[in-house]
Amino acid sequence: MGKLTIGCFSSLVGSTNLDFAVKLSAAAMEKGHKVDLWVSGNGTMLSLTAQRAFKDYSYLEKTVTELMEKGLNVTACEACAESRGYHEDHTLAGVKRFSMDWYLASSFDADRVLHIGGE
Amino acid sequence: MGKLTIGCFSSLVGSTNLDFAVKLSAAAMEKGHKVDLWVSGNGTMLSLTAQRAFKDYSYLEKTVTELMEKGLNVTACEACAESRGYHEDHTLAGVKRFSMDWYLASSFDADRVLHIGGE
Amino acid sequence: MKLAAFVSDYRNTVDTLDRLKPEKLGIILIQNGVYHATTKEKGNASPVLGYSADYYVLQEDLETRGYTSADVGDNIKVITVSDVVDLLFNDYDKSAWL
Amino acid sequence: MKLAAFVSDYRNTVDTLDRLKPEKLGIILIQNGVYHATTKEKGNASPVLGYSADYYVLQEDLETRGYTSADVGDNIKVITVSDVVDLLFNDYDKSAWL
Amino acid sequence: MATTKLGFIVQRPGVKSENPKLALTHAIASQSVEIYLNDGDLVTADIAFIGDGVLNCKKDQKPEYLDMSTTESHIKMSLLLDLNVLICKEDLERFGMTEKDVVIDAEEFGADIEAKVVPYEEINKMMEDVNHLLFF
Amino acid sequence: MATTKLGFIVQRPGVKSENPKLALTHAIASQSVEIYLNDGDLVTADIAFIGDGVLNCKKDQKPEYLDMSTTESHIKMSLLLDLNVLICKEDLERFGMTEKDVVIDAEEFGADIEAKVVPYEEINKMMEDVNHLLFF
Repeated sequence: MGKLTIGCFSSLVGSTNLDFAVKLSAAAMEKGHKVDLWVSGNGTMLSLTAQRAFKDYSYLEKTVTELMEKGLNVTACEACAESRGYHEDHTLAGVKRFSMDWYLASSFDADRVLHIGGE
Repeated sequence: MGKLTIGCFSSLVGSTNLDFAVKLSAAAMEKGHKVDLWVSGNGTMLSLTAQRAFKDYSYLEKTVTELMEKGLNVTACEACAESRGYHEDHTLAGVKRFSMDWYLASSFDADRVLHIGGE
Repeated sequence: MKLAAFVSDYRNTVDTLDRLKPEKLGIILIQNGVYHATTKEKGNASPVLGYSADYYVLQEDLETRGYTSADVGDNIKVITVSDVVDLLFNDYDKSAWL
Repeated sequence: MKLAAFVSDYRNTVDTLDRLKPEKLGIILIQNGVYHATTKEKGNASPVLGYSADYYVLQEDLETRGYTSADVGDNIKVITVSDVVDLLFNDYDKSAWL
Repeated sequence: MATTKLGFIVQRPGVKSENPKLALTHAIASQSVEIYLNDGDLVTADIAFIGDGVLNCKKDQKPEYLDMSTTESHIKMSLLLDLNVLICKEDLERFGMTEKDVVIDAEEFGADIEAKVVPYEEINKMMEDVNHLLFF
Repeated sequence: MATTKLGFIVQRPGVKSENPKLALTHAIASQSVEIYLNDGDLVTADIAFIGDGVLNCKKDQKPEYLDMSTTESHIKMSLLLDLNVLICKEDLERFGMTEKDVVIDAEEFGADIEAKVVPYEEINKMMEDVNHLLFF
């Protein structure tokens, strides 16, 4: 079994890139792979707690919490989060916040890296 | 002098559409126009308080606060904000939160509407 | 109608400009739309400059990207945000952000 | 290299696919990229289908948009997210999200 | 007693981007705007799908994968609320699609009106006729 | 003692989108990654600008209008930190640009190396050579 590092830079609500990143994480974990998920840029939106579920918007808080209980490693870019006003005290339990070098360190021993950047 | 209603749906950090919307608001107010600014979608990011100013990211909190003191009317889409985890208690002082009909009501007596939607 | 169309990207994902047929059309190049004014590809000007329209480009968005008004053709008017307000109120009655 | 390229938009703003010359190329159509698999324009298939590559399309993104595997040509393999994991680990060594 | 007419123009495909859905939810909000207005004042919303935007009108969209409402259901809701929904005929033809491929009615919800597949010329007329345009 | 090589490929113009700048800040983070690694282990970052991405390399970008750092200054910082910065020659030529139009050195910061304008073929070699690709 291998290690997959996913970086996602797009927002939770407004784009479905994060939905895909989370689904891919779940599918990889189900096959026994270890998964690190780095969220940066607008993707740091995933790290905010107390998002409200509405039928018109993406909602991943519950899924991500369950996946973290099963071992998914989620880290948000601290500067990207702070610049948006997402502070430590509103961060979803279990999500870590580090500098960008965390993503590179995760890639160091990853077998595969999927970087969802563009746009 | 007229009334300009601006709707902006793009995020503060990650796109410069909101920067433009705020600059346009300031320029219109300087000419004596009344300006309503509606933020929806990822644009609701403008309504979050305590954003940190870094040189790598857009930062509008100070400018918007000053413009609101001069009469700029800023309203965020409540559902768009809530779905993202932006709640009342983290809202920038002076920014209102209403349903989408507020935007349409603002357009009712606007002389001009600039809707910054796409993407 | 008199329509002010804002082009804010270099690669447009919509072909709406092709269909708009207002009595008067203004095309305002802002943000990454300014590249249509500054940049030729293989010697050819951007097709966005090929409409029957009055053209404007935002000075600060030019300079932010490393260009000046000298990089822009005479057929494109270099304007400020303050000018955008006047265009919206005085010269056009509707606007379209494409 | 063996490269898996993800196409997630219908109107691509980059021409990177034209330049990539890996030993083996897989193109995975997801999100709005699935329209390349389902939709012809003026009777012509999307140019994105014209590369020398193995093609995949994500079933759930098809169905979310009102299509089924029946709307997709035989040269495109309909896959699940679970299959994407296997493609990444077993068939390709690098990936590119365009 | 005055009426302000808004034209919502959807130019892009949805799902990946929330913009087309926001166009529909904002247009639907024209039905509740009276609380802000004087008696008899109105805001109307016409909706037109042009270019790649017509792909939002495809029938049989499945909500379950993203666990989110579809643009199809929002178009039906718009019809139920008697909004004028226009779909560009030339763009459907460009994609080899016909009326059969797109959402036309919302009978199951009890809607009285249907979406109209019309030549672009009619959408152009709507754009001339409204007070303000909102491009999505 | 192992080295993992990352290739950062910038395909789009910046400013309006923060993505090219995030490419550079992430690449620069390769200089501080050791705190997470064992002694002697390394992560290297090569940066290539291709397609419209080369527009990020235009000289004389002014930061004052948006009150934000420019991609120009981030490229200079990358050079100061000895990162390998490649700019696609064919794409510059396509836009009628030459080495004179783009950021090549960061002498004023004391950088020892320069950005290299190279044929796409060399960027392709870099892409083959690295362990993982990150497209922006």
